[in-house]
Amino acid sequence: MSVTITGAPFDPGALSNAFLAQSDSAGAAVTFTGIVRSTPDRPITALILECYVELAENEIATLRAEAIKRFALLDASIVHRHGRLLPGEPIMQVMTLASHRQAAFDGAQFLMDYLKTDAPFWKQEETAAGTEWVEAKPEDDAARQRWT
Amino acid sequence: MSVTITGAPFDPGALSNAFLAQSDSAGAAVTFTGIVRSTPDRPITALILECYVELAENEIATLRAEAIKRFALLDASIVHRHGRLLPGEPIMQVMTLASHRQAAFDGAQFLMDYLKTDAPFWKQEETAAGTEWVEAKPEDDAARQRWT
Amino acid sequence: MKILYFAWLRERLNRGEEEVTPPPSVTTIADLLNWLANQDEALALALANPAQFKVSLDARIQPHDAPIAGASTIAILPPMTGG
Amino acid sequence: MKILYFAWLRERLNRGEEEVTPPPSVTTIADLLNWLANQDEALALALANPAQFKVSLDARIQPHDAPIAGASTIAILPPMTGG
Repeated sequence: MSVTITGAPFDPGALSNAFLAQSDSAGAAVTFTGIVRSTPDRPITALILECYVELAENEIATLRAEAIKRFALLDASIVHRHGRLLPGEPIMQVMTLASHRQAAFDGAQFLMDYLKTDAPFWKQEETAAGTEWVEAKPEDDAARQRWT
Repeated sequence: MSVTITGAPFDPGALSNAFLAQSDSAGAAVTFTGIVRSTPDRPITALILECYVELAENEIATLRAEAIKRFALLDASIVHRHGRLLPGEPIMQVMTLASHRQAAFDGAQFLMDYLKTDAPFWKQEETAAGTEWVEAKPEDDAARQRWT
Repeated sequence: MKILYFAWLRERLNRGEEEVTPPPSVTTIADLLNWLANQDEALALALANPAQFKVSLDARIQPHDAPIAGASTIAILPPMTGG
Repeated sequence: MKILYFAWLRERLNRGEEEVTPPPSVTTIADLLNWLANQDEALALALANPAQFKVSLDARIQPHDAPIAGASTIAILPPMTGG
């Protein structure tokens, strides 16, 4: 389950526990969970994610290998959903395992920053008025740049 | 369950899920789990944590409030065990919830850096040869300093 | 070769994929984007700013100066918004 | 007032707590650490480097220049190693 692209819901805590179960000599685990957000000033009824699954699998596997090497991670796992998701549902989860906390944090942030700009997913917000493509954010490019 | 100091084992994934369940308008959750580490070059049979419980509750509640304010977190939760723990068992867990990922990551790192130096826990490593107090690390003080 | 279009690009073109046969002078991804933009008005509009698109050859992202020879599926990818 | 000792400090002193009655001239945490270090040899050795200890008054950490008046439980805390 190192890289999973799925149309089905997942259980964040169950995934974390499965990931932690193989944490023999690890001291630190970081989990990032992205959640569908609906706020009072911008209420949405759903978030629809389009995905090029084959490419996502390839790119995220490459990113994962790079993160493991760069931060000396003991393991890393990425799960990303596509399809139609409701507010409050988990969109994706990144998990890292390392001997020490800074590596686990850095690895998770590195993966998140790259996933935002380099993983072939496209979000559409569904509101009462219809659907609208989410625009790519310049600050996501900037966040990715800090690792280069 | 915002701050829990406990002598009993806890289920990391179940705690994450309970924390995520109240994530209405949040977009990002970060969980850090610290795990008892036993490595081939330094095998231990157990980690024994001494704690001044009343002080830990007060100090961690203060830290939590500070993190929430400083990083505009929607919520934060800290669980920390004491007593005798076996390799692979979770020692502690920090969870943060925010609108955006950077705040969730920063809040979790801030809490971890302060917990290392300002929460009244003392670790003892138990090996075949006996028990030994873990020394405080200068790099933990340095990590804390970056937030001041 | 097969071209795949995703997200708003797919919507604007009203198709997710199509078969194309560019002439031999089209050797790189950049050439292909330029050639496609000259195929019809919808493509011309949608691909007006080619630098914003990442492009994959057989499910691997490649730089715009990469040769397309041998690729059977080429995807044109608007700025991504995952994570 | 009650003094609590933790971790290796508790082990070195062979006690986790004790009742003490410092004279009125002992007004701050720093004064108290200095006064305790003069009570017996074990304390003198263990508290030789007072700056390394955090100290709490009634379960709140306070700076070494804080007055101890009114505190009923004072804990002397070796460098912490939690998290």
